[in-house]
Amino acid sequence: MRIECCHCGVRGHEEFAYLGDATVVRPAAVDPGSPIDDATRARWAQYTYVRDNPAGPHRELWQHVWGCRAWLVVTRDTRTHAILKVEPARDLALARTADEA
Amino acid sequence: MIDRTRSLAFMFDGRRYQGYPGDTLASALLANGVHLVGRSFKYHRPRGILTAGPEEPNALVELREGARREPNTRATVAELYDGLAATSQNRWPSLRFDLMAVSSLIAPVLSAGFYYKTFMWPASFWEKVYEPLIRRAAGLGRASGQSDPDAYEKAFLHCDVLVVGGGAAGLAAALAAGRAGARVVLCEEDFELGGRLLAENRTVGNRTGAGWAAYVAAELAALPEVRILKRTSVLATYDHGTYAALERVSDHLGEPPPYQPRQRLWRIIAKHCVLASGAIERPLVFGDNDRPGVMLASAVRTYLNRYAVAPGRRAVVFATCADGARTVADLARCGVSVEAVVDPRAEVPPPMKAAARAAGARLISGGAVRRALGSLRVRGVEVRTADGAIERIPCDLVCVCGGWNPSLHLASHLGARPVWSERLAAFVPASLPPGMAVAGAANGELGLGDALAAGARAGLAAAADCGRAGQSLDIPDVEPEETGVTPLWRVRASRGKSFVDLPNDVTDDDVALAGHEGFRSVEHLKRYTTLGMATDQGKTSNVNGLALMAEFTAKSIPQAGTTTFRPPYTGIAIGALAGHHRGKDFKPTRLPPSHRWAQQAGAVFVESGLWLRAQWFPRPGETDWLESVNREVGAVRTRVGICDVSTLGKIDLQGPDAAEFLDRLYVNGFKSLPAGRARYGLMLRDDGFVLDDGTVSRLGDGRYILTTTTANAARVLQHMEFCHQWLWPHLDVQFSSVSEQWAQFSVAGPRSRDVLRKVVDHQYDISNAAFPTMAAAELTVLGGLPARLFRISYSGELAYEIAIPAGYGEALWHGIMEAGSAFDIAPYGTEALGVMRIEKGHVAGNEINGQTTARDLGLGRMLSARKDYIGRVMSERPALLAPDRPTLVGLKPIDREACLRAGAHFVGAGAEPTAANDQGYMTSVAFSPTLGHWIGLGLLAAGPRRHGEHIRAWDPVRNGDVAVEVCDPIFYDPAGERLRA
Amino acid sequence: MPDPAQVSVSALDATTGHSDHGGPGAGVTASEIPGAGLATLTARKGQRGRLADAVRSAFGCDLPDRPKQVLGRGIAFVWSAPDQWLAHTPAMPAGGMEPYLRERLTTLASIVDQSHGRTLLRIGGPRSRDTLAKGVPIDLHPRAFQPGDAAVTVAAHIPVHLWQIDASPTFVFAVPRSLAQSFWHWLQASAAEYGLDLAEK
Amino acid sequence: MRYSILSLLSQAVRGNTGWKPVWREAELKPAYDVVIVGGGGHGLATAYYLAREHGITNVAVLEKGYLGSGNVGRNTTIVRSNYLLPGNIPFYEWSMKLWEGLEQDINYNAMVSQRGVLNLYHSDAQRDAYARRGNAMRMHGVDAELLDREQVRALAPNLDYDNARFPIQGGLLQRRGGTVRHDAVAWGYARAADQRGVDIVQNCEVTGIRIEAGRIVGVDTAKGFVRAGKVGLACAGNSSRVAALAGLRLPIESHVLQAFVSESVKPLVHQVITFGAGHFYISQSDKGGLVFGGDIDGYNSYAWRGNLPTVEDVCESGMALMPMIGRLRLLRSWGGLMDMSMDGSPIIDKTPVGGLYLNAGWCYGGFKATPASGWCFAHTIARDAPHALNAAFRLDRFATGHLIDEKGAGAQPNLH
Ligand SMILES: Cc1cc2nc3c(=O)[nH]c(=O)nc-3n(C[C@H](O)[C@H](O)[C@H](O)COP(=O)(O)OP(=O)(O)OC[C@H]3O[C@@H](n4cnc5c(N)ncnc54)[C@H](O)[C@@H]3O)c2cc1C
Ligand SMILES: NC(=O)c1ccc[n+]([C@@H]2O[C@H](COP(=O)([O-])OP(=O)(O)OC[C@H]3O[C@@H](n4cnc5c(N)ncnc54)[C@H](O)[C@@H]3O)[C@@H](O)[C@H]2O)c1
Ligand SMILES: Cc1cc2nc3c(=O)[nH]c(=O)nc-3n(C[C@H](O)[C@H](O)[C@H](O)COP(=O)(O)O)c2cc1C
Ligand SMILES: [Zn+2]
Repeated sequence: MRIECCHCGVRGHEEFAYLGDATVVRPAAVDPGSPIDDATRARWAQYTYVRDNPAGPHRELWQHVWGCRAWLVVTRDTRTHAILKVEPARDLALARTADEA
Repeated sequence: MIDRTRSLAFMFDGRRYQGYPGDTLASALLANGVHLVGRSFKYHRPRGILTAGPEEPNALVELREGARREPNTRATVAELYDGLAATSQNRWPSLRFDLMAVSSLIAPVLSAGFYYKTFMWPASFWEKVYEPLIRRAAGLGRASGQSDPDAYEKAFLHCDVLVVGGGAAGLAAALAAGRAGARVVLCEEDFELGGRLLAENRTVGNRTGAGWAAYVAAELAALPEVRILKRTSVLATYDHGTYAALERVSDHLGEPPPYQPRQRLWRIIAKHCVLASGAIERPLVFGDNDRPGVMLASAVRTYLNRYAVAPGRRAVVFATCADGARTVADLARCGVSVEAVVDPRAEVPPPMKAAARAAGARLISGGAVRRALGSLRVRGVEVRTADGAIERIPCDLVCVCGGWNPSLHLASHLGARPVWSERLAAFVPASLPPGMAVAGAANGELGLGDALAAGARAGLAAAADCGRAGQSLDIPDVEPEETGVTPLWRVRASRGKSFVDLPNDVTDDDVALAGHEGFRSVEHLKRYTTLGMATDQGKTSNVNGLALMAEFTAKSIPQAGTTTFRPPYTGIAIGALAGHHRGKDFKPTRLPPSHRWAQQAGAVFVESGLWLRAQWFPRPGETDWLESVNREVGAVRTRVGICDVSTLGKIDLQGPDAAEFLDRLYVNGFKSLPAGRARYGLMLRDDGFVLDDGTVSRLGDGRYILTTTTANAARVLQHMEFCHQWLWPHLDVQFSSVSEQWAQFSVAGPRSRDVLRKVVDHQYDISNAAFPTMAAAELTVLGGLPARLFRISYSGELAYEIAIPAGYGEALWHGIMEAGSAFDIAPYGTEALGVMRIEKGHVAGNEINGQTTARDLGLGRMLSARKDYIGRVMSERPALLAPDRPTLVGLKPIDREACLRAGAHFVGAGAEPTAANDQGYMTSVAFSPTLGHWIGLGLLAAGPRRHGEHIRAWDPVRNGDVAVEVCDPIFYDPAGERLRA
Repeated sequence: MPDPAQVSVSALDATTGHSDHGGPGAGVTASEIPGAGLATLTARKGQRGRLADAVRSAFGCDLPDRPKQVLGRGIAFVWSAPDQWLAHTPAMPAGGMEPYLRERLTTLASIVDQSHGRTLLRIGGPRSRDTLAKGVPIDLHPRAFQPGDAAVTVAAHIPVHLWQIDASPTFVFAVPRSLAQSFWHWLQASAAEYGLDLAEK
Repeated sequence: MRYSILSLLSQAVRGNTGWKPVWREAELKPAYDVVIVGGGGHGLATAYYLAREHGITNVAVLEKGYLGSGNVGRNTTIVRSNYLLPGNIPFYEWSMKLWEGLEQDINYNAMVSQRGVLNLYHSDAQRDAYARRGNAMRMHGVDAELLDREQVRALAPNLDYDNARFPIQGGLLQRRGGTVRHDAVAWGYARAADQRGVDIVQNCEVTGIRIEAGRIVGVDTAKGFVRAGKVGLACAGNSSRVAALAGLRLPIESHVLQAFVSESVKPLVHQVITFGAGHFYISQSDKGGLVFGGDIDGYNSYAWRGNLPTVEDVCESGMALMPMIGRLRLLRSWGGLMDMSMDGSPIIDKTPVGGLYLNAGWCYGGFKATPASGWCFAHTIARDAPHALNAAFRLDRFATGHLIDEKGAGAQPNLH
């Protein structure tokens, strides 16, 4: 595959490291004082282990690890490998966490 | 195209022959009257030469000798060179007389898949008797079994337009795109450009076909942005315009010239691709159609027209398509008598009639060859005439043409299925990979004129799409030709064996049997009969095979469909896919700053990851490694030693939110870490298991220096980047690896301070009071060189880690050795380092193995309750909190002489070593010269509660079974006075 | 204080002389660039704009926001990642890279000395592109890559940061110090057929 | 018809016209006691053992393509039980035992070849890790030997012992490990199940799973609706998609694993050998082809095909291990869909849906598991409870922390 890094241009996918599903939502941090209940544990287990694994468009995290080291969110069709969109993960994360900041 | 001025000597099966430059081994053998070239896979039938190209199923030989021997080499593509030596395969004792041929006698028993039905009794016989027999009988050529002496190379090639194939269509495409100024790469598998133009007796405009090809080649060669790669097969299509191509740089020579590789693998990245790979002719399925002398009509024309070789004297032409006429004409022109033209069509088209008449050949319309006669070479054919009469016609050459199959492999590698064309009675490409166009015979445009026009169109369009508009080529006119075909999938009521797949000896009966037993899908047909699975991948047999299956199962051919097309298009040497990266160059080698010194000091080195590290430094007189390592440990424990620890990952972290970032990253807190101090830290993965450990030092200017283990350096940096960019983007931190920038040496031992005093510039006070344990400072050494000093001890002694810009590393090392000579300083390697960390009960890679939690490692107390951190929630899962989880302990042999081994499993003292009694295992061991016996660390169920207990360390794979005492993992100076001294 | 230039040693064993080769003359020339100052410059959060201004006034050049190398007064900046550059001076400034840059750029960026972390190689000659193509995956053809262009990539399994400094062509490769010897070994093997000239250091 | 040398001879004289289809082309019935989704090794073995061990014969195996079109038809045929963790060893050893008696059991020659599986080590740490594994195997009564460099050389003389970047130090050998002819496993189980009355229906994709009141009622297929008392999913690389039809999300990603075969040559490689310093393993098929593979391609995919860098990586490792293969030609490459689970170990369990059972997460190692997987899945379906042998392969282990992570790679499938 050839992936277009938002910063470096098109590169062979072997320059990138794959992490996987970018759609899983990380549960909110648990306040250290309170004990961890089953519901919390279940939420984290879902986040850590369970995936949609779709056949079709898939939003996934890649890092241009042998290049600029930017993390990217790549939308890719898992049936054809066609790449539909590439976005810098950090920009998306900033938008997502604007409130936290 | 053959240069008769110079002759080349070559050998086949030990006999000497002569050929000429421009010959292939096949054409040269034919010129020398050699038609018997090999033996078949299963029945060991005599086999000759069927084709003149890469699709050759039969003429496979062992090329070259010794370590360079290449089994299964197609004689039809092997270029002749002076001194070439080839040997026939799969026969014993000789090619003409092959005892294994008896297998034909029991052929009926050896029907498709017979081996699934027998060889089952007794079970033990399979490995001992049956399988060895089958393996020896199977297989074709012999590998050399020796290391390949030649070099290979890989290279990248970027272009606008990749043209696959240098025949009429490909040349036209390259010319159109090249003239437009596009960056063009033209790959031609053959050693000459021209494709069928070299093989056919025809004209293009006012030139011969070959002449036109040469003329275009010359113009292409002159275009600056056009690159012509001959002897280069495009092997595979991959995603997003990536293609793999193999250039046979030196295969046409005895051996590669100096500094040249044998072959070069090109990874071609192309915006567009014009697939002009031509078409492959189909043989016909009739009795004993495998006899040497039965040859594709197109191949016969190639040998006549290109190589000036007559593959026989008396020919019979058995044709179902237009090429029959061309073949008859060429044969006659070259003085080969055409005994008969057998055309199954009742209504034979006029050109064929004319050709036969002109050649004075008898035309048998509506007839069919039901059998080829002869064994080591055809002697004649048995023909069934339209009225059913059987006639024998003597001949020594049978030219067969059953129509053409476009070479569409590269169009289908991404999964697209070709579609059936009734007009051509062949599959043609349908949907194409993005950026690919197909032109010429590869697209079913069989006529020369059509091929030229289609090629030019495709080349022009591709260039235009890359922003290089050009003018359309004016196509020289060529005489029109008829390209019709009336398919004949097999000759019914044949005599003898009718082969569909020659190399794997698959007959029409086998296809029928497969259908009969339920293997009706073409994929089942292939797997059950092995049709299409040999070295030629069924280039000449697949379509005949699936057509027969369609017939037997009363399906249409498109319903039957094709099998899956897979790379590579033709076989590629595995060495070429490895290129430069073999032997010592398999992976690059990382060298730490003290490497040169260590080499001169005669160190023994060990690979750790990509690094090469000094394992120990033997001294004259020392006889075994343990002696050296004990001495090195002794030196550190009693005096002082120095060890290169530059391989640790080092990360420079800055920014206002640095402390917050660290707090979330590590399980323990860092907000409270004051400047000038270091702290040990532990990181978890999201799933709660330990990721890595290391130290964090806060320097004067408020920046932090993190160290990681050598093994996890890359993974930790990646993890931090993930956290920073994806989880906590709003934190104002910046970090980058400084692993390469800083050499770092551990100076350890009671005298280490004395040594460093002489190295560190005097204005800096490194006294115990001023610079206590876990102190960190930026300072200068050796009169002004910038350095960093950390009072960190891995060995448990008074110890420091001193860092300096890597270029000064050697200087600092020498400086320390010099300053240390007064104290008899000793360099020590990874072994001694390991011994001392075990004596101190520090965990390392053997314990932090991705399967252990902080609690398992006795580090539970580090888990902060005052903050959140990565992995916290998942580390609290019930199974990970279970009190009986294997947990870190120390172990000593009861018999102090006994030796411990990592990997041994623990069982209770009296208990049997069974799965039920498995209580953990030994993670690390060392001989402790300090204690005078072996010691170990291990993970033992409920370990911490069992100190003092005696258990077994069971190690059957090394015949070990040692009684050990469970103890605290810290064997040496548990109170830690020495390092605070 | 000892002269650091004297104390500092190259990561490469032999980089001078003429390595034997197949072709006649030298198709490729290569040499190490010793003694340069290098530092990683990373903009603090939200400070990219002000950092650019500071760079402009201090060095008279614009920080590139794409993979490029720009020349300023006595310094060059090579883009290496979003909001991150490799600052490159021909010689190590007195007092070292970090003080030199921090003095001019204050706390607008995190600054990390890398002068010893990278081995700089100058690679040129008529066949340099053919040689580099044996490991460098990116397109160095003049239509695709020009003087002033830069890239971070991996060649023959070795991470490299490279930029082109003239059209002859000449490229500069920044290679991690510990891997420099392996990179050099690959370069020699790849250039052998064209002839490799190792200019004096 | 029973297969034997006699049947071969008698057929030979009849011109091989008397052979029966290896399995019937069954018509889909409206209802079955058990419907197995997936006509791969595991699905077919499950059907066979349902009939043989539990007398449940009103069973259909529904296969969306041709029988064995999935991973059973494209794997590198290695069978072994050299596992590390308690959850795995007894299961895979049971599988090995079933392999050892399989051919006589199903009267089909699957060419079970116990030629030995040799895992090489190149460092002390790797040696100790293999010792740990070998000892664990021995504790479970599984054969394992730790060899030093010279013992390895004696077994496999033409590896690179002189010029290696990562010198071979020794290896872990399981002599009972080896290879099995992949396709024959599917065909043999199909034949044996068919003879016990199981309906095998090809080209019958399951497109829906019908659930009423939390209990399975049947499946929609390309050939219409089929009522089913129980449904077992054995869809390997397609597990997530099929489970989704029942509203289930799984701890699984689908990744491509490639494999390769060389042109066939006379006997050259006599064991299964795995390289310890790179991704490469190899054996030689009885036809003579060197069958080899390496790492998965590394990203989610349903494309059934691989990429070039992985091919190069595998061949670089191959040349580093055995430079004698340099001149042999790679003949064909292909890919299959791995159901990569999050801890690298499988799942054989009930699901939250009554009467719906799951068999998945086999990663690149499920071929060797075929007999035991079928055997245990059949038990789990028949008894509505897991057998002790598959008790560890629970679906809820990720939440409870009872992971079976042989590699310690964590929740990242492409690292397993
Ligand atoms: C290249 C490669 C090499 C491997 N090497 C080894 C090895 O050496 N040793 C080893 O132990 N393992 C190996 N494996 C893994 C092993 O092949 C698999 O784990 C195992 O085959 C999976 O079980 P299965 O046979 O049932 O899967 P499959 O054969 O894939 O069976 C699943 C079936 O389900 C069908 N299906 C899917 N969805 C539906 C639907 N909706 N309706 C109907 N049917 C459906 C599929 O068509 C398929 O036929 C390898 C795998 C690959 C790809
Ligand atoms: N009249 C007929 O029935 C008939 C049938 C077939 C072909 N032809 C003739 O064939 C020619 C068609 O021209 P064309 O250019 O389409 O086909 P071609 O056969 O002339 O050229 C195809 C070329 O592609 C090369 N090639 C194939 N696969 C390759 C690969 N993977 N990598 C690199 N090179 C590869 C071949 O070596 C060959 O030189 C015309 O001369 C036409 O007259 C005629
Ligand atoms: C163990 C094994 C051996 C194989 N040997 C050959 C072979 O000798 N020739 C061949 O063409 N293909 C061989 N194949 C590959 C198959 O042709 C086919 O590519 C593979 O089963 C995947 O199917 P597909 O390519 O139709 O998707 C072999 C496959 C396996 C699993
Ligand atoms: Zn990038």
